[in-house]
This record gives sequence, structure tokens and C-alpha cells, in this order.
Amino acid sequence: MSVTTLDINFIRSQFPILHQEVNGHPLVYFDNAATTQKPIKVIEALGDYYKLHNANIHRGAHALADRSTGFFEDTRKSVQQFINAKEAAECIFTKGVTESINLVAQTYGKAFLKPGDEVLISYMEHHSNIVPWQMICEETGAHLKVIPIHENGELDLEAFYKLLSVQTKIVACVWASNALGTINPVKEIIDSAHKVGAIVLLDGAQAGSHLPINVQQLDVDFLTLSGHKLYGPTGVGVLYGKRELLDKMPPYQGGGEMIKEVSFESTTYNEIPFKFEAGTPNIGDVIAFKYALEFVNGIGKDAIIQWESKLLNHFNAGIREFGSNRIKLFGAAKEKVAVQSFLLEGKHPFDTGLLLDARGIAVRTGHHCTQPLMKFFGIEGTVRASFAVYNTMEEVDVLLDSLKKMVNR
Amino acid sequence: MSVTTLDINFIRSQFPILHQEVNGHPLVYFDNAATTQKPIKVIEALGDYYKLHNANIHRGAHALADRSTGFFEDTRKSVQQFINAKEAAECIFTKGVTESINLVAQTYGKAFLKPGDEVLISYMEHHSNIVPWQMICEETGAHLKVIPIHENGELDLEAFYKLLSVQTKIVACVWASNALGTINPVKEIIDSAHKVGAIVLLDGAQAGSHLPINVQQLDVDFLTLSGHKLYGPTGVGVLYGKRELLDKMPPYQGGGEMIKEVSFESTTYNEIPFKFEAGTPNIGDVIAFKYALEFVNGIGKDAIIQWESKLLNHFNAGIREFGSNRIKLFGAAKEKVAVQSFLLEGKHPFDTGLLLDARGIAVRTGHHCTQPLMKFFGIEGTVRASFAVYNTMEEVDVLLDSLKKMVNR
Amino acid sequence: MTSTEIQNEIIDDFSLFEEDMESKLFYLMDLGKKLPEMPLEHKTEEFIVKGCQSKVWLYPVKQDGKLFFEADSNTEITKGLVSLLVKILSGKTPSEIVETDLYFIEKIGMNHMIGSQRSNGFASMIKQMKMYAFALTQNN
Amino acid sequence: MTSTEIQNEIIDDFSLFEEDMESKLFYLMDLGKKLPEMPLEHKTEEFIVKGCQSKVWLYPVKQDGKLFFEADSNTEITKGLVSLLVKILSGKTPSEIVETDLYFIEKIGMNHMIGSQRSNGFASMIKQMKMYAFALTQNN
Ligand SMILES: Cc1ncc(COP(=O)(O)O)c(C=O)c1O
Ligand SMILES: Cc1ncc(COP(=O)(O)O)c(C=O)c1O
Repeated sequence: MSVTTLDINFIRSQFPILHQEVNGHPLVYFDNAATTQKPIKVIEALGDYYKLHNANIHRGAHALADRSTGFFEDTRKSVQQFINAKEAAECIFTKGVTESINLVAQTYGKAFLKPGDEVLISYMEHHSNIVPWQMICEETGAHLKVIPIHENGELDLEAFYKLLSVQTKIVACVWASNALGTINPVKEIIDSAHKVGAIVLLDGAQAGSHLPINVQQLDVDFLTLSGHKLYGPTGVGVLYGKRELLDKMPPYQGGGEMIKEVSFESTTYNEIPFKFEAGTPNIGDVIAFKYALEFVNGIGKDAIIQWESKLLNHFNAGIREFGSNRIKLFGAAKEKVAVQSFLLEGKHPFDTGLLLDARGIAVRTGHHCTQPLMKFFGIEGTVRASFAVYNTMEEVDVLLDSLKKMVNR
Repeated sequence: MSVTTLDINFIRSQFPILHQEVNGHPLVYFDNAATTQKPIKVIEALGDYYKLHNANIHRGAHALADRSTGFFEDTRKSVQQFINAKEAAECIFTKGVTESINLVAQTYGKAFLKPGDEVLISYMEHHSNIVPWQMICEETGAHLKVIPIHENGELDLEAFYKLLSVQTKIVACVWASNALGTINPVKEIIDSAHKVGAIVLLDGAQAGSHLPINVQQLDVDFLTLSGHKLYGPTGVGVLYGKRELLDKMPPYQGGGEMIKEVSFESTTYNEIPFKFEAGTPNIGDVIAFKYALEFVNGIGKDAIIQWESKLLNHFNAGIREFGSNRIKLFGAAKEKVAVQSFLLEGKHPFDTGLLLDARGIAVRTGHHCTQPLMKFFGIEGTVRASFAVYNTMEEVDVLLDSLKKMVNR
Repeated sequence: MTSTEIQNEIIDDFSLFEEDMESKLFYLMDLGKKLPEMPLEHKTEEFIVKGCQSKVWLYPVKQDGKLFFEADSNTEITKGLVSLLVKILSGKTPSEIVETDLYFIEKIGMNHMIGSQRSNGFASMIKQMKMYAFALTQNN
Repeated sequence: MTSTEIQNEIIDDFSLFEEDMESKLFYLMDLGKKLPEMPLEHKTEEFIVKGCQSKVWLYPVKQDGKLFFEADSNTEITKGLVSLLVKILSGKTPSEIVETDLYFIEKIGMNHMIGSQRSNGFASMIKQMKMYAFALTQNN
């Protein structure tokens, strides 16, 4: 699909939030890696759910419960299609990537990690893909090993192959880095890990809205997604897992929905996906999430990637033009999603962030929940601009102008 | 406050969902114990959040992030006031009661239960207050003990006192039963438990919308609430805990937000409430939840209880009038919330439920996630009508009429 | 009668009730009562089809290349629905059963009985009948 | 000058920028540069006030019943804000400090710097100054 088919004005018209002023300037929202904005159909679906259908699901004999259950399971099918899972039942709804990873660590990890086993993560992981593994390694006696990276933000694959061994039981790796944008060679990682008998969990938080996803072709064991980073509401996440793994994992939380039969003597658990969905789920947001997936499908991932790359390239070209000696860019991997970290020489990122906010530009500043990565670069944090499909070249120019003014002051 | 001050038409006008037809009849929603409907202000707050403010919270330097963080923490303060907690930080946002109980079981339970210790629950618990304790008892070697109940659905307090001992470490008890309506004597339970050094967790799922809550006066250690049963959106729950307990508990899920500093060698955790809120929270729904609390406050718990009791009494009086020999009521505790389980002689609850649905009446049928309780009564399930503040006497009459027709057929 | 003819007859019967769901359900319950009693020895765990709330027993008998079904349910409405399925599918060949489009369900306004997952044994029962017949077609 | 007079002067200065947030921030950064340098030996872990992203150091000195503050920050804008606090509160008595209503923050349009929890060290700093002064009033 060619970029010219992407009607940016039409896309922007679907996002009410974009049409406001901040500090007297039109809002320029470049904090998309933290959370994306939501198209009007998602917002309306939420409202409609509560105005027309709301009921608790799965156990109801009445019309509202029936309708709600249907819609809820419809989203599961949409997720299945979105990631090309073999079955809808392999798609479990969680709160977000963080919960999805904790779920795997506390069930698969707890059941199958033994002292001396190794869990491999990378230097560029988000805290959500570090701390759960630290916790379960401490509990089980397994060891956490870290794949180093190159200065340009790419994974050190040679080191990865050296670390990989029959001791490796789990490789947990970010698909696309939220701090650097690096897209990791996940197919290669998965195939190599499988050769030593390890399973692979991908942190797809940043992949979700930017990259085409095909779990069967990847042959990935677990994939995690956050709805709120994928044009959906907050409070919805996905854990995809292969049925053979999910079936043999112990349950995570106990409660309603996840049981088959409960007695004080013994309790039997339900089948997937319900086994991992204890309690009343986040019904409204799950139902609305479907419209976020449809929004992405409507444009197409190819068109999205092309457009976002253009934005990223335009930004980086601009920086090179006027600021290369005063602005340091972090992350120069060959394959990147549209995320760019940078620092103004001698300037604290917080100051830069506030100055940009004064011009209506929303960027994120700080460690981006990747403190070890920041330590690798010897810094405390960066300023990060991250682009989504509704951003424009003109908005990138506004950011470039503001930065130019700052470095020339 | 006298009942006459409750303007039922005004209240109903705030709930768009109530004004629809189901199977050609006006909807009569009596499935409130499963989930309540949402007032328009809650729905609008959700929409406004996504149309005007949406951003990831706590770490942002920009205006939207600032606004969102402020609103999010405002809800925490509202929760604090709603339950009269000493500090807002003692109020942790979860997905719902199920997650809140699992959190306590997997942190407090895991850290402090030893083999031989005892956890006390009751016969009328919801699966969400059974299974998490079964799981942690199995893991720690503690024993699960069950407080029996009387035929009328009241707790057997004598038996409770016999079971209570210095072995008892945790008493986890439902405040108001979702299947029977029974309000348990929680103050007495808490005080007695404290005397033997046990802590008490209350499952407040059904208490939230019906009963006044004052955690300091109760001196309860943990209280759990589900937003969706309290006129709020799905996907939001509360765990209240005393600071002294929360402070010494290990964290639950690992990830962003819940850490102070992360390195591969060692990670330090954040303070409460953030220690227990890993990952991006359900920001939108939490923000909207505040308006649910305001809705309840606006009417007042006293007025709510009075009105709901009237509905319950009217229903039970009606049944006694025409159906006492064909309809069996379950749950005759002296203190009850407006929940009534019943069975038509020789009729499966599912059939009754479908027939009522045919008349537009939404009730719940089945075991209500209380299988052990059903076993106690020697039944598989019941039909349950549960009332909320927006229900009317006329609606109760519609239900009574339909039941009358069924028993006379 | 072909399964299409039977379905059309059922649709005709139900059309009398128009949109009156309650009457339809009462009628279904009456239909269920006419379902031939299922031999107790066939109502075993093995032949149970579990829904969330209602159970269905389904016992298939093969005779002269045709499939016959005995069935029962613990809930009256589901039993009524089940009796319709038996009426339509019992005595047909496996391939006929596999190919039958059960359009009557929607036409009589009962699609909510199979719409949502796990809501009752009826949906599972249809699946079970079809699977059984399918297995037999594969066998030949 | 009383703290009220100083605050009013600050509000006056900032009123020139009207709603131009960027200019206000640049001005704040310039003000920060004029803050007397804090002796390095006082910039220790003990006197750090941590925000989410910016750090503030605060060193109180008691002299003749009055409180003086040395301060610094690792971010320029926070440092500017901190310099204003020092200007207003340094050299006042503990009870004056406790009682001072820092209304200038809102008037110069900087309440978002203290509005949201943990957003930066500025809010913590105000709390710290007040607590320190409060402790001294209790002492008397
Ligand atoms: C008494 C009781 N406890 C626990 C729960 C579980 O609540 P949730 O599904 O919101 O986690 C419920 C609601 O189903 C309930 O009624
Ligand atoms: C790469 C990556 N992993 C994990 C997360 C955590 O996602 P969430 O906060 O939605 O659980 C994020 C987002 O913050 C992320 O960017």
C-alpha cells in the first residue's frame, strides 16, 4: 500500500483529543509509546456498552448478559485474527503487558523453573519484563541472564548465542524497544531458543500498534500486548500462549469464572481461556477494544509503518541538519519503530520536556522504565518522541522548531 | 433521612440503560448483585477522559499526563473518604474483589502463613474468597477451616468461636452474601479475630453499594471492593489495607510504577500504594469511578438501604401471599441486603430465568459462584433477584406477577 | 419428510406466537414433554453434554446407515429445543446431518440460546450431533 | 520585605508574560542561575528532596530565631522555582514560614508543578521547608 492512500485528515478527525490547545498552542501528541489516543469509535463503543448492554457475562440467562457475553467473545475472536492465533481460546484478557508477563512468570515459571535453570532477558527490557523474572528466579533458584546490546541499540546476537544453552528455559525479550525503537530479530531468537528447548515470551507492548503480527508463523510461545498502546482503552491487555503450554500451566488468580467445580476439599479448574480469567473481567473495555483493532486493520499495518517511518526519518533528518552537535540521539538500529530518544547537551530531560509542553508538545522524559538501559548509556534519562499514525509532518516540524530555538538560545 | 426524599424518577433518569425494552417488555433489571448499572455521569466521565485528557500517568512532564495523574489520584482520595481510610495511600486500585483477595493471599499469605497455621473462611463465601485461600494454603502448608452456617443463612457464631484459636492467622469473610443477602456481624468477627492475633479480610463486593463503610471504626485489616458492583465501570477494584500491613508485605506483580530502582543485581520497591500497582493502571475507569462514588454519596447510604429494604420486603411479602407453598426462599437472616434467592418447586432455575427474561426481567440463575453454599442447601442453584436503588415497587410487582403466572400454570 | 420440510413446519408453528417470547418458551416446554423418554441406562456420564447450567444427554444409535438420537435435558426449555433437533435430524444419514443448516433456530427467535458461549447445553448438543455424524462419514 | 510583598512582586514580574508559558519557563531558568551557589558539602544524600525526575537539595540554617535556606536542583526550571521559594521564605521566622500561604504559585500559573503527585521535587521541597519550620515551632 502506498503512503498516498493514507488520508491523514480523515484519520485525525477520528481522534477528538487531538483537536485542543495546550498552553495556547495546538496539542502535538508525541507520547504515543506511553499510550496512544483513542479513535471515536472506541469511545462510543464504551459509552454504548454502558448505555445499552452492560451486564455481567458468561453466567447469565438474561438478554443483557447474553449480549454482553457475545460482544466480549467477539473481541477475543478479533484478537485471534489480529495476531493470527490458531484458536481464540489461546487469547487471554489481562490488564496489560505487565500483568501478562507476571502471569507467565508466576504460573509457567513457578511450575517449570528449577534451581540452576536460566531465564534470558535483554539489556533493553522494560521493568515489566525484568522485575517479574527477578522475582520468580529468586523464588525458584533459577538465574537471570542478560543479553548485552551494542552502542547503536541493537541486540548483541553473538553474545545471545553464547548465553543460550540447554540451561536456558525461558527467553523473555522485547519485540520493539520503548526507549530506543529497536526492532529485535525475534524470529531468529525464537528459532534459536527452540533449538535448545527454551520457550520464548515476547513483550509486544510497542509492537502491537506498529508491526504486523503472526504468532503462528513466528512460532512464538507467549506474546503480550497492551490495549492502551494499541488505540484501545486502558485496563485491557492480551496474553497469547500456545494451547499446549497454557493447558499445562497452573492457574494464576483463583476465583469466579476460572473454576469448573469448587468444594472445600478440592477444586477443579476451567479450560482456557477462562482458567486464567478469574473474577469479573474488564468487560466494557474489552468490548470497546475490538474497535481499536478494527481501526488499525482499517488502515493496515503496512500503511501505518510507512507513514510512521516517514515521520521518524523527517525528525532525525531535521536534527542532523541543525542540531547534531548539540543534540544526541539514542538508538540507531537499522530496524526501528517510530520512537526516538534524545538529549540536549547539558540539559536535563525534564527541563526540555517542560519547555516543549509550554509549546503544546507532549513528549516523555525520564528513564522510560528502562533504568538498566539508561545505565548502559551512562545517563539518567532521555527525552522521547514517539509517533503514531495520526501524527503529521507539520507536527514534527513544530517539535524541530522548538528544539532549534532551545539549542540556539 | 426518610424514604420520601428519594426521588426515584430522578434517579432512574440518570441510568440510560434502564429505558429500553427486552423481548417487547420494559427492562426490569434485578441482576444488581452481579453488576450494577452506571449513572450517566460515570459514562460521560469515561468519554470525557478519552476525548480530552487521556495520557499515561505519574511519569509525564506534559499537560495531559499531569491532568490525568491529578484525576486518577482524586479518585483515590474519594475512595479514602468513601471508606474512611486514614490515608489515601492505603487504597490500592485493582481489577476487582477477585484480584484484591488474590493479592492479599499471594503477598501477606505467602509471607506470613506457615505450616499448621489456619485460615478461616465461611460456608457462604464466593469462590473468589475460597480458591485464593485454597491455593495459598496448599503452597504454604496452612489449613483452610470453614465456619458453618445456620439453615436461615446466618453464620454459626458459636462454631466460629470454637474454630478461632491462636493457630488462626487470617479470617477471610464475606460482609454481605451475594447468594443469600446475609449481612455478617463483621465488627464482632474482627474484634474476636484480633484477640487471637489474626487479621481479617472482608469481601466487600456486596457491601459496597448497600452498607455504610468505616474501616477505621471497624478496625478491619483488609477490605475489598469491586467498582462494577458499586455503580462504577468494570475493571476497577479496591484493596484497602492498613499501612502497617501493606508496608511489610512483599510486592505482588513486578513492573513499571511499583519500583524505586531497578538494576539486574537488585531492585528496590516503591512505597504504597504504588508498590502494589505495577504497570499502567486502568486509568480511564478509575477516573470515572469517582463519579460512581459521588452518585452514592449524593443519595446517601441510609436512604439507599431504606429503599432497597422496602423493595426486598415487598417482594418477600408478595411471595408469601401467593406462593409460599410453591416457591422456596433461601436466606432468612435478620440482617440482609436486598438480595433474594428462590426456587420454584420442581422447576430448574434456568427455565425460570429464561421465562422471566421473556418478560424483560433480568435475574441471575445458577450457583452464584457459591457452590459449597448450594451444596449446603442440597441444590444446584437458585434464581436470584437483587435490587438496587433505581428499582421500583412496580418492577417488583412485575416480577411477582410473572412468578404467579408460572406457579399457577 | 426432509429436514427442510420439518424445519419449515416448525417455523410455521412458531410464527403464530409472533414476538411473544414467553409463549414460545411455554410451547417449547410442552414440546419437550412429548420427547420420547430416554432409557435410563443411556443417561450416563459418558453421554452428557454439559452446558453452563443445563445438561443434555445425547445417545446416538446407528441403524441401516441412518442415525437416530435419544435425548433428554434437565431443563424444560432446553429439552423442548432438543426435541426439535431430534425431530429434524433423527433418522437421517450422517452426511445429511452434517450438511443440514439449522436455520430454524434463528427463524423461531432462539438464536440467543446458542449465541453466547457456554450459556447452555443446546449449543454443545448441536456440535455433538454434527461431530458424531461427521465421524461416521469419515469412517466410510 | 514581608513574604506577601515578595510574592506580589513575583506575581507582578510574571504578569508581563501573560499566558506565554514558554517565556515564563525561560525566565525561571534565568532566575535559577542567580540562586547563590550551595556549598558542595551541604549537597549530600541527607539533604536531598527527591521528586520523580528532578532532585532538590535543601539545607536549612537557623540563625537568630530565623531560618535561612540554601538550595539547589539538578533541573533548571525547578531551580528557578526553588529560588523563588528561597527568596520568599529564607530569613523568616519558623512560624512565619509555617503560616505563609504560597499563593504566588497559582498566580504565576505554575500550579501544575505541584498539582500532580511525584511530578517533581518542587512540591516535596515546599513540604520539607514547612515541616522543618514546623518542627522548630514545636520545639519552642
Ligand atoms: C460476595 C462476592 N465476592 C466476590 C465477588 C467477585 O467480584 P469480582 O468478580 O468483581 O472480582 C463477587 C461478585 O461476583 C461477590 O458477589
Ligand atoms: C516495551 C514495554 N514493555 C512493557 C510495558 C508495560 O506495559 P503496561 O504498562 O501496559 O503493562 C511498556 C509500556 O509501558 C513497554 O513500552
